[in-house]
Amino acid sequence: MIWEFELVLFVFLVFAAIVALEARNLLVSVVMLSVFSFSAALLFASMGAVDVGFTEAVVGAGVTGILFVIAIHKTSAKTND
Amino acid sequence: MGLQSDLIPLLAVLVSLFAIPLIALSSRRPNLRESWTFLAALIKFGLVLSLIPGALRGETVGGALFDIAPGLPFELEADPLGVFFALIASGLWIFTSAYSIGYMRGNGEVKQTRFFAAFAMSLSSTIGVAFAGNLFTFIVFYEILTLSTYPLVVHKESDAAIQAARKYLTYTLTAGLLLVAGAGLLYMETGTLDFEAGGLSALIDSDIASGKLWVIFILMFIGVGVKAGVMPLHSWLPSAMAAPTPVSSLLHAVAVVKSGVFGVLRVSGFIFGFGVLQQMGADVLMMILSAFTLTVASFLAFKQDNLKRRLAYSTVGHLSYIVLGVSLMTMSGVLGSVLHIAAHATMKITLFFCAGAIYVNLHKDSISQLDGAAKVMPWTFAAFTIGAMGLTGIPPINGFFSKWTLALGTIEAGQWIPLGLLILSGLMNAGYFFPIVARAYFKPGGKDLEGHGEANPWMVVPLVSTAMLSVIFGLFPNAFVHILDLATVIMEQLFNVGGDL
Amino acid sequence: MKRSFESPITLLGARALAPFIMMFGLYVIFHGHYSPGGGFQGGALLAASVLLMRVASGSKTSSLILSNAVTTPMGVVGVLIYFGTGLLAMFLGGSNFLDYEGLPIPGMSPFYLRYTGILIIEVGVGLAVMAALVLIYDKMADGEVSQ
Amino acid sequence: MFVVSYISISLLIVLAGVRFKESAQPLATFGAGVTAVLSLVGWIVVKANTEAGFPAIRYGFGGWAPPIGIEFVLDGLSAFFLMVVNGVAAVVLWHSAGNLDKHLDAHPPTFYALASLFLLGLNGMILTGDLFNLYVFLEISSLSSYALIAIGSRQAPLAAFRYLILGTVGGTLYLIGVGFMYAMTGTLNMIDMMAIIPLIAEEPAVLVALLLMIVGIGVKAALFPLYGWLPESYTQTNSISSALIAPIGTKVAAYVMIRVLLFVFGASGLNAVWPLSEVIAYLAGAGILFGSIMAILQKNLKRMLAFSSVSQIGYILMGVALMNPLAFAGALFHVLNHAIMKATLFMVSSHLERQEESVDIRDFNDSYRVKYPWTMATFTLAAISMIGLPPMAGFFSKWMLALGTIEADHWVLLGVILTSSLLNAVYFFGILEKVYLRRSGQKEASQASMNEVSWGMRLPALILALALLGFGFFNVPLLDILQTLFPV
Amino acid sequence: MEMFLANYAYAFTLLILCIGLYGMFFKRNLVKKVIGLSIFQAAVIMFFVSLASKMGGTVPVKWDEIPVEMIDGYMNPLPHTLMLTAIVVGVATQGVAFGLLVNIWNRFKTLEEDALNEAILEDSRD
Repeated sequence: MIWEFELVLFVFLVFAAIVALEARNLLVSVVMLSVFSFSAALLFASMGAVDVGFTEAVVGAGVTGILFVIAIHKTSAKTND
Repeated sequence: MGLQSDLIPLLAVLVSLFAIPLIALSSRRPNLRESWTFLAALIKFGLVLSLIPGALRGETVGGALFDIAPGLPFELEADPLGVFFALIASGLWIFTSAYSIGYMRGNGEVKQTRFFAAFAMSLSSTIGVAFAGNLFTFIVFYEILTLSTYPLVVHKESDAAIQAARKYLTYTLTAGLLLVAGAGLLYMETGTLDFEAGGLSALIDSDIASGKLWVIFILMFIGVGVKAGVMPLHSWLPSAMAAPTPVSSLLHAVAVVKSGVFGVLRVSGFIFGFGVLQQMGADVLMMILSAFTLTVASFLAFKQDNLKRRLAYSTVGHLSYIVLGVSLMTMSGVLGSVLHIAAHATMKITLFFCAGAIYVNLHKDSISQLDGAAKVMPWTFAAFTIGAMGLTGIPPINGFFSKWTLALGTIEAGQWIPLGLLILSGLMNAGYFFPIVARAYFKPGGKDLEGHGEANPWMVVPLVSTAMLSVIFGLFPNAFVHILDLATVIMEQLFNVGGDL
Repeated sequence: MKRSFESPITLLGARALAPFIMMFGLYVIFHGHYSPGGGFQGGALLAASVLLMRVASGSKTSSLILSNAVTTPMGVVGVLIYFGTGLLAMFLGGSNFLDYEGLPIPGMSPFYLRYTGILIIEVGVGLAVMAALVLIYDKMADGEVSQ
Repeated sequence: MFVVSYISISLLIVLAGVRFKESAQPLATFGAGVTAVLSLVGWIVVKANTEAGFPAIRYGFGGWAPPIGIEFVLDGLSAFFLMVVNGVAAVVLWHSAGNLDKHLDAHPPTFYALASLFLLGLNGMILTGDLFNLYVFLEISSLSSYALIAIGSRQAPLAAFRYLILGTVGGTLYLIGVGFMYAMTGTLNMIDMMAIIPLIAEEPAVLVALLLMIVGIGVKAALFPLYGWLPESYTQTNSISSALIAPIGTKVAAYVMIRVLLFVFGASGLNAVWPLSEVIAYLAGAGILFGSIMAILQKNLKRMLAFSSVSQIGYILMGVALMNPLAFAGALFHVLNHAIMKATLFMVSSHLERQEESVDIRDFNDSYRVKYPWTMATFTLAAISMIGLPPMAGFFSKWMLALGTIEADHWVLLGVILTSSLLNAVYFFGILEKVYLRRSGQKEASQASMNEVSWGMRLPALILALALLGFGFFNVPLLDILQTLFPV
Repeated sequence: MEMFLANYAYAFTLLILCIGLYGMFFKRNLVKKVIGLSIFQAAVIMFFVSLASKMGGTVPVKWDEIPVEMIDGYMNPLPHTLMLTAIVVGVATQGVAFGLLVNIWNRFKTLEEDALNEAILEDSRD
């Protein structure tokens, strides 16, 4: 529990979330979402929930990311908002 | 009384219910279908007749069958008042069955199977209303009655009929809901909804705030008052004349509207009790409304040219006689009401039968077209004249008798204004009925009457018989079915006195 | 997969990485009952390794690792292992559903029975999770999502 | 003890049944039927137990003691809901056999797998005694219902997607509420939590948790301002899904509402800080009126039924929020009635959709009477019950609810019940008029000939409609028991 | 400072929660909505994890230096296991959402809310 480290992670999380939502290119969004998930996983691990962090890293950053990419390729990567 | 006689009220309700599938199944063979109707009517009447001796002794037959809602049994009990009402309804059903055969075939109506089935259904529920042993059972049958009359009102399927049926449904469904609400309030206050002659003892003993009592009373009075055609709530009745005439005659002169006034009697005499109502001052409200109704309805009847509509307004007026009698809350007044239920039924059904016969035979429904019609349809107009005289209150027809008792009631109660209105309305009755008779008898008929004779015997025989009944009951009130005796027994129960009047 | 992201470098990287991820997944599954991890995480890791190959090399090559047709039965088998163990414990052991001590394996103390029971369950869960994730990917990639 | 295990087995039958690709429909129906029978057995056993004075049946998974392990609880309330849900589901699945060819472009095994999963989730929600586990089952049933809804018209996936977004928010809000409660009480078990709540009921965190949970479940139960997902979903989906989801989906959410509000928090816990039960009651009342009015305005039968669902759910939630045994029994009885009525009505709409390709009310005419005599008779019965006229079952639940409002002195709500009955009459009689009466400009009925659906479809609908009549006449034993279920 | 240390995690969690909600309700693109959903769920998981975390506690894995009886030495493992389930649920939700997305795209060829609404209006006009 190093709270300075957590604070930095939190700020990073917020930043990643906002970018993921505001990016015009959905691929950027997805990458930022993966970043978000990975930071969250780090945060979980640092908070002592090792297995949750572990799962979040595998699932949130890995599998979901891949699924997002596929979905976007199936549809369209551009958006106006 | 044994088990069998306890089941008679239930059987009386079920008979016409059983007839429905038979009617539906034999839709391809009209003769068979109508004989089912006849058979059911006869059996029903027989069952009701068998209850009379007991009722004359003041006994109540039947009882709770099972609980239909928690704490509320499904109760069919034939007490004298119930038997009285059931007697009228089932007795006149026989005549109506015969008449409707003539009318429906003579008029070439469509969907006759639906007509007869719905008719049987509404009779079932009318008898149910009559024999309901508590308010909840009453409501159940009351609502079924509403529903089963709907197809009858809408029978012609013209736009006017649909509008009328909508109006009918709106009025009666709203009324039913208010009745339910009132019953719910009462149930939460007293924990019972049983009918008890002279008023619920639980209600009389309890200390309900008078405001709440008023709310309950108003809800219930509107609930039953709509079907009884009390004035601001009456307007469905003239519209419902869009229905075929057998429907108007039996349901809108006997079954439906009478179940309304029957409900008024039940609510005021068997739920609240006259004592409580007088204490509340509710009798004044009822009196004002009914007195207003009978005067205004008579005025409105003048303006109608359509024969059935005129009869309908006359019905509205006469129903208010009954309500007025109840609101007097004296023995003669209520006795007059009860007798008028029977008297008005036989007379008004005659008049409606006549109107139907004229419509089928001459295709006329306006009074102004009736010039000289009596010459081609002598029997019909003879019956019509008897009915009209009875409603006006001319002896020896039974209408005189009941009106006389009502007038006695007003004197007994010291209510002079209602007495005056009663007399005035009697005169007005004469005023709007006799021109019809005079027109038919004394004006020369037009050319279009040529080639028409008397109506089909299926129609003439019933209408003459009901006219005869009016006369017979006027002369001998205790003939055949002891109408007067029954009414006396009811009075004894309601006012809790023994002996004669 | 109609459009694979084919490039020699990704393919090489994926091929180098996949076995290790898979190995790690197996490790996670089999050590789940006394260290962080377990059936779900392990299954997800296994799925990740398969998906990595799918993305990198296209379905033809990667179906050598795990064929499209196998996924559904595999998921079913996983679920059946899970419920089967639970029911076995319930019916033969006479105790509650999923009560591992009731497992009818002769010659094992209740302590080890619980170990074994959890392990079996974890394997079932791992199989099911891997199959389900790969299945989702396959369905989406084929454009067959018609639910 | 053994009853719960029976029920869990039956869940397994459901799950296993769908895995065999051939004959998915009979298997799914069989599974649901077995579950229905088992829940009936469970109901009887629970009844006997209650009479003998035993507490509810609790079943801990894996032999762990309840505070740590997950447990299933079978008491009177859950037994009742199990019976309703599984019974109706079994009939609906039976009915769906005749409709398969027309309405499922996806292959049947997938559909029935989803349907069974949906039922599994619902059963789990009803049986579980653990707030978190409830969330998991909630999501299982929701996920499968999203997928079920997505099968349908062109707009169906979009409706499902919107439902997914709203539903997930709802579920997640509920989860946050559970998190707060866990932080406050240190347990997730309902029975344990029930014991702790009176001690902490006035803490702001508990209030927050309560609000979150009400909103979360409210979304699923379509409580008035949160009903948004419901009409589109029910309208756009295929007729089998709508007949399956509409009657029981929201009912189970209502069950969760009852369980959480009345059993876990209890009247004192619920109203400790703010009079939340009043708020819910009035929201439900608003929902009743709003749903009825919107239903009158609809042109599409399915959408009309959907809005009518919004209003009927209002009755149930209002009965729950009035907090007295009469209204409670009325609400539970209405759960049963509405499940049956809605199933019947949606079955009828599926018959029409199948034969006429359209459920536009404006297209209804006199010829339907000749073409679909049985279907229309069924419709009439269900409609009369929906309006709440005796002796149909719908009247008695409204009667109990009305008594409940009087007991609680909520005159406005009594008025709402009465008014909405009239509004119901408006939209149902509008249809009946169109079908049974010939009006100018309509097709001649004489030109039409019988075009009824197969008996396999007619019969289930008819049986349900007649069940309404039966429950109407013999409601007292049931209502007596239901009144005793009210937590003191 | 104490106050901040005790509560900043919750504050950030709430912030992220709101960002997620914003994404779900105010973004007009359906994929963005799913991204919002993902963030939203991650925030909830974060909330539970920070509930369980304890100053001075260690990972809930048995460690010989701290005997099991010293409960304060470990964090509460129950929320962690619950969150594993929640993650699974989240993935499943997203899986279904993707399925729906692809389906919507196939039928409407757009994923923008406004365009979809227009298409629906056109449908109902027919």
